[in-house]
Amino acid sequence: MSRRKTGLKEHLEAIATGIKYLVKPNRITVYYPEETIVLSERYRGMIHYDWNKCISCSLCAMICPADAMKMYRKKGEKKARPGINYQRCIFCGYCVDICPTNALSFTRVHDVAYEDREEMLYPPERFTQEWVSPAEKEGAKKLKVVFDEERGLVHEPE
Amino acid sequence: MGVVGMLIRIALSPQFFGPIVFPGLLTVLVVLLSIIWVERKIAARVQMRVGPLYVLKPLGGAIQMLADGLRFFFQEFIIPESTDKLVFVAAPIVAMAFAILPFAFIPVAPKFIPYSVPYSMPVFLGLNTVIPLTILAMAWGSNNKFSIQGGIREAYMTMAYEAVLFIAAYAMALLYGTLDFAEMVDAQGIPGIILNPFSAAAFFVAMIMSAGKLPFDIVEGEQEIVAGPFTEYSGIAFGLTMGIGYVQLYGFTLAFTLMYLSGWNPVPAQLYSIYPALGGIMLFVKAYLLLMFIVFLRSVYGRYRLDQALRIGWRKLFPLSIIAVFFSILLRVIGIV
Amino acid sequence: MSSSVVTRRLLAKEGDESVYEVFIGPQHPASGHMRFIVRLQGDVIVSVDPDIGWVHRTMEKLAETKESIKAIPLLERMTIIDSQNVTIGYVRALEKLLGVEPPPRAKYLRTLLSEINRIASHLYGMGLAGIFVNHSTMFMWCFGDREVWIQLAEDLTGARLTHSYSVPGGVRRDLPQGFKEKALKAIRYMEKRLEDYYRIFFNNPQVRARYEGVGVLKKSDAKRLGIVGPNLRASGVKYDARLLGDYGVYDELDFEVPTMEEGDAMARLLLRGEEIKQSMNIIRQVLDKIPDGPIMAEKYMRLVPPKLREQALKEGRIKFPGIFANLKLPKGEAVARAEMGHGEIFYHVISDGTKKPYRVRVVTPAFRNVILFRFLPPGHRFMDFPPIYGSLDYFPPEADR
Amino acid sequence: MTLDLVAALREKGFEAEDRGDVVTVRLEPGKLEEAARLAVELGFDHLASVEGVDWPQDGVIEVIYHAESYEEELRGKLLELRVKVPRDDPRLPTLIEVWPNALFLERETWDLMGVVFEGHPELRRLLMPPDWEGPPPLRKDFKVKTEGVFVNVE
Repeated sequence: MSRRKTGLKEHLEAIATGIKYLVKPNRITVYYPEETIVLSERYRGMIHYDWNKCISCSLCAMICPADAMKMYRKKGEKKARPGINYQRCIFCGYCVDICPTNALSFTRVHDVAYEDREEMLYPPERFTQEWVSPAEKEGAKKLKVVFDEERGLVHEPE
Repeated sequence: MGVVGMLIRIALSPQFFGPIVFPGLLTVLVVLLSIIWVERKIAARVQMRVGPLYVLKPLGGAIQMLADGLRFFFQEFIIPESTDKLVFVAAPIVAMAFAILPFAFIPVAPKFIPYSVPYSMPVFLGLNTVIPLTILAMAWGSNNKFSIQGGIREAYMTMAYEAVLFIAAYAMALLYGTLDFAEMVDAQGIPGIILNPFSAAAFFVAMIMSAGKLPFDIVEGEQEIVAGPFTEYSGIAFGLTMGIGYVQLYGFTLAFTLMYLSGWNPVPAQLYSIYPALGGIMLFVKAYLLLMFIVFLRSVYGRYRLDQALRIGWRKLFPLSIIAVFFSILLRVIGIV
Repeated sequence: MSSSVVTRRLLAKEGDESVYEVFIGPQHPASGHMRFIVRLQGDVIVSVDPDIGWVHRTMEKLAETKESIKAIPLLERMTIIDSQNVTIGYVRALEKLLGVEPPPRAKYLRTLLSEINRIASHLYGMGLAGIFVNHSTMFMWCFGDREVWIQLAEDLTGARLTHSYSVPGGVRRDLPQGFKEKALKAIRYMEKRLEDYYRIFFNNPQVRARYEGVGVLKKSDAKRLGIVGPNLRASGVKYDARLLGDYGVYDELDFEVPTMEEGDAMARLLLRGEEIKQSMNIIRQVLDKIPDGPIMAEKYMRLVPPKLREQALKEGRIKFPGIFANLKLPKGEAVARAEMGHGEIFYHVISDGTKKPYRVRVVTPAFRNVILFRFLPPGHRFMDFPPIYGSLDYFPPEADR
Repeated sequence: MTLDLVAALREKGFEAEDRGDVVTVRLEPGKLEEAARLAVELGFDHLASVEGVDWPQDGVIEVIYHAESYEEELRGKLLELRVKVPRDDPRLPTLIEVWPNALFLERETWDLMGVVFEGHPELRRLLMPPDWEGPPPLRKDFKVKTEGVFVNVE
């Protein structure tokens, strides 16, 4: 591959390219708290636990690579149930994929914030809670991602 | 009445209005606050982003720099133990003073000149040459490796642009037969940039070098030497050091407009009749557009290497400015001007 | 021959009192999480001592303490921007130990994600190369356009960066609906954008001035120092672990391994641009040729309850068999090499017949390339150091493991 | 080709074994340098890895060198040199004169496995902090705390 010499022409080309985008910007910013992206169908977000489907096989806790999932055994009870620690969870989704009864499932919620570390611990009872994206709860405009030949990604209202 | 009238007369006199209101201190402040915002907005537009937004959202975050400035004000100004304290504190203040002082010699409109001296052009350039010295003082006073590296770079850069700046400007002086900005404007039937493009090109690049804007922000060299001479500064002093380059650049764009872009012409007669300084509106608009173009270059270029900048200064711009001198002489001999 | 190389350039020199030491990092705007002790004489670099290990996490030890499959998300974190390519080697090593082969469709899908990751990784590297000379537009553009490829990967795997996509025996997700159209649009967009990249960056005289002729690595030196990836190919050595035919379907595809002869920083940058073009070419072919069929080896799918198997087929999401939590590795060893965006990664897995690997050895491309920080900068000006660093596409967490 | 490799190594008195993608040579520490020089002659001009494996039950640390080549015909092969050194005093000659890129690989092996490479000019901490004390982290007697799967709650 031969390299051409550069000079004034290339200077002008570079400036022209800059001006081109100055006139016709190709922005990809999403104004997050006011707008939020609806994530793809497969998104691996916060995990939802279905109490009734669980058979206490403890496979999820055994495969968890981050030691986030633990089986909580109550005194006197025979069955142990999974609880999760979101301080450790890396959202690899192994637990969901190995669950033989589909008791664990992904939600598409990812934008959760905590004020307290204790809150990030989800024992089995809390683990069953339904997830709602805080931004959506606040009434954020939902956008979907569309691939575009001219602009790469375009965010269109859903 | 007498006292108030006298105060108004003083306030509206060119000697006061020029340095303090326009184009001096107050305008400098406004330009400083707005141009950094403009720079960030332009860069953001080119770079697929939005830029500052949430401070006064209806205007696209236009007062972002005011917020930043306030933050600098109330941030602690740390003076490190190992610094030369007097130099460390004084240098940015002196630098800012010398960046604003040249505005006293910039004519604003016909017959509206703060300090009328027949040598306003060399005085303007001369005052600007003090700033590199203050930056050297900052670097030396900081007593920090990065600062000293930056200081030495500043010293080298001064070598690269200063001669070019003066020779290119003198080429125009030669062309117009005067060293006074105001007379230069009057002499420009055809704008200077068309009469002597060589001089304009050399002056333009040299003034970007002088203000340390991209592609010549070698002194700050963030990727190698953190912030160069300004590494140790914090709080309001850091705000000052950040502003110096922009103030200098604003001064230079005014000078460039006066020398090459036929200054305040055409003068809007109606505004001029209300108050003469308003006749300088065209001067300001031209200078500001030029300023916007220079800050736009930030989104096109990276940074040159120190020796490359020196090479550009001595091997390209210096001969160009010499050519400009001979070209001016040629034009005079032929009798075009 | 070799001894001269060692003594001439590789060893850190302390220098005398005329030598001036500058520390770049670890809290420096341009260094990332590592430190360089740069010794200068005037403005000329005498030696550079790369002081790595600031983000060392003993990956090799941690991998020994986990069941083999759990190490995949762990090892992924070495190079989070390139997570398919960084784990594929490990997965291949496990597959060799376990004696499973992924079905053809899984191989194609792996190749697809590998190339998507490679483009994203190269864009990351090019963007950093831009910011190292303060070319902020290149930085922002690359990171903005990288989003396109991350979005594609997210559609495929469900995660933006930490895909954990390949597991022994296959992959975890099938192609989603409408993926091909999206990918083709992304490719056409990127092709157009690359032209603008050339205009504003690669052919920009300012960028050329900073990168051309800087940090020249000769072919013979590159070979002897065991350099990998685009840094090697920019010096004219045509070597790419994809050519080994050990993983993916590269032997069934028609693609070129671009090389350049100059070996300077500019060549390393331009080569990444060329590789992006080749990767897009590979993605096109993969999407055209991808066969139908299972995405997980029959050996494991058999163990999944029939109801879940049906569900997995319908949704395109594999359910793991229960033994994945306790996968026993047969006694033995395996080596595997794979080509990441940064270069070749090497895995050596030793198993003593238990569930956990006895020893996992991983040599990452960034760790192999770190020697260039010793070798290239001496004799250059201090201001040449950032472009050299930028051109190497060095990724500290990867070298530190 | 592979046959040649094994034959070439056997000719010089090294016990070589072809195991698919690697050719293994088991050695005594004294013959390491000779074998390495031979490897370079055969085209394996750089290292892919230097690795220590701790075998506490045998009281040895096995140091494994994987040499690699960029030549087209040697691409698919790795040459593996295996040396066993006593665990309590692991010493080996440095190979940086033979394979220059052993510089950082050996330094890392010293850092994490405690194998001393005699003649190596800078056996300084590389990945571990400079003030690190205690057993080298990759040895088996450096234990990592692991957690169980079950938690008992009230």
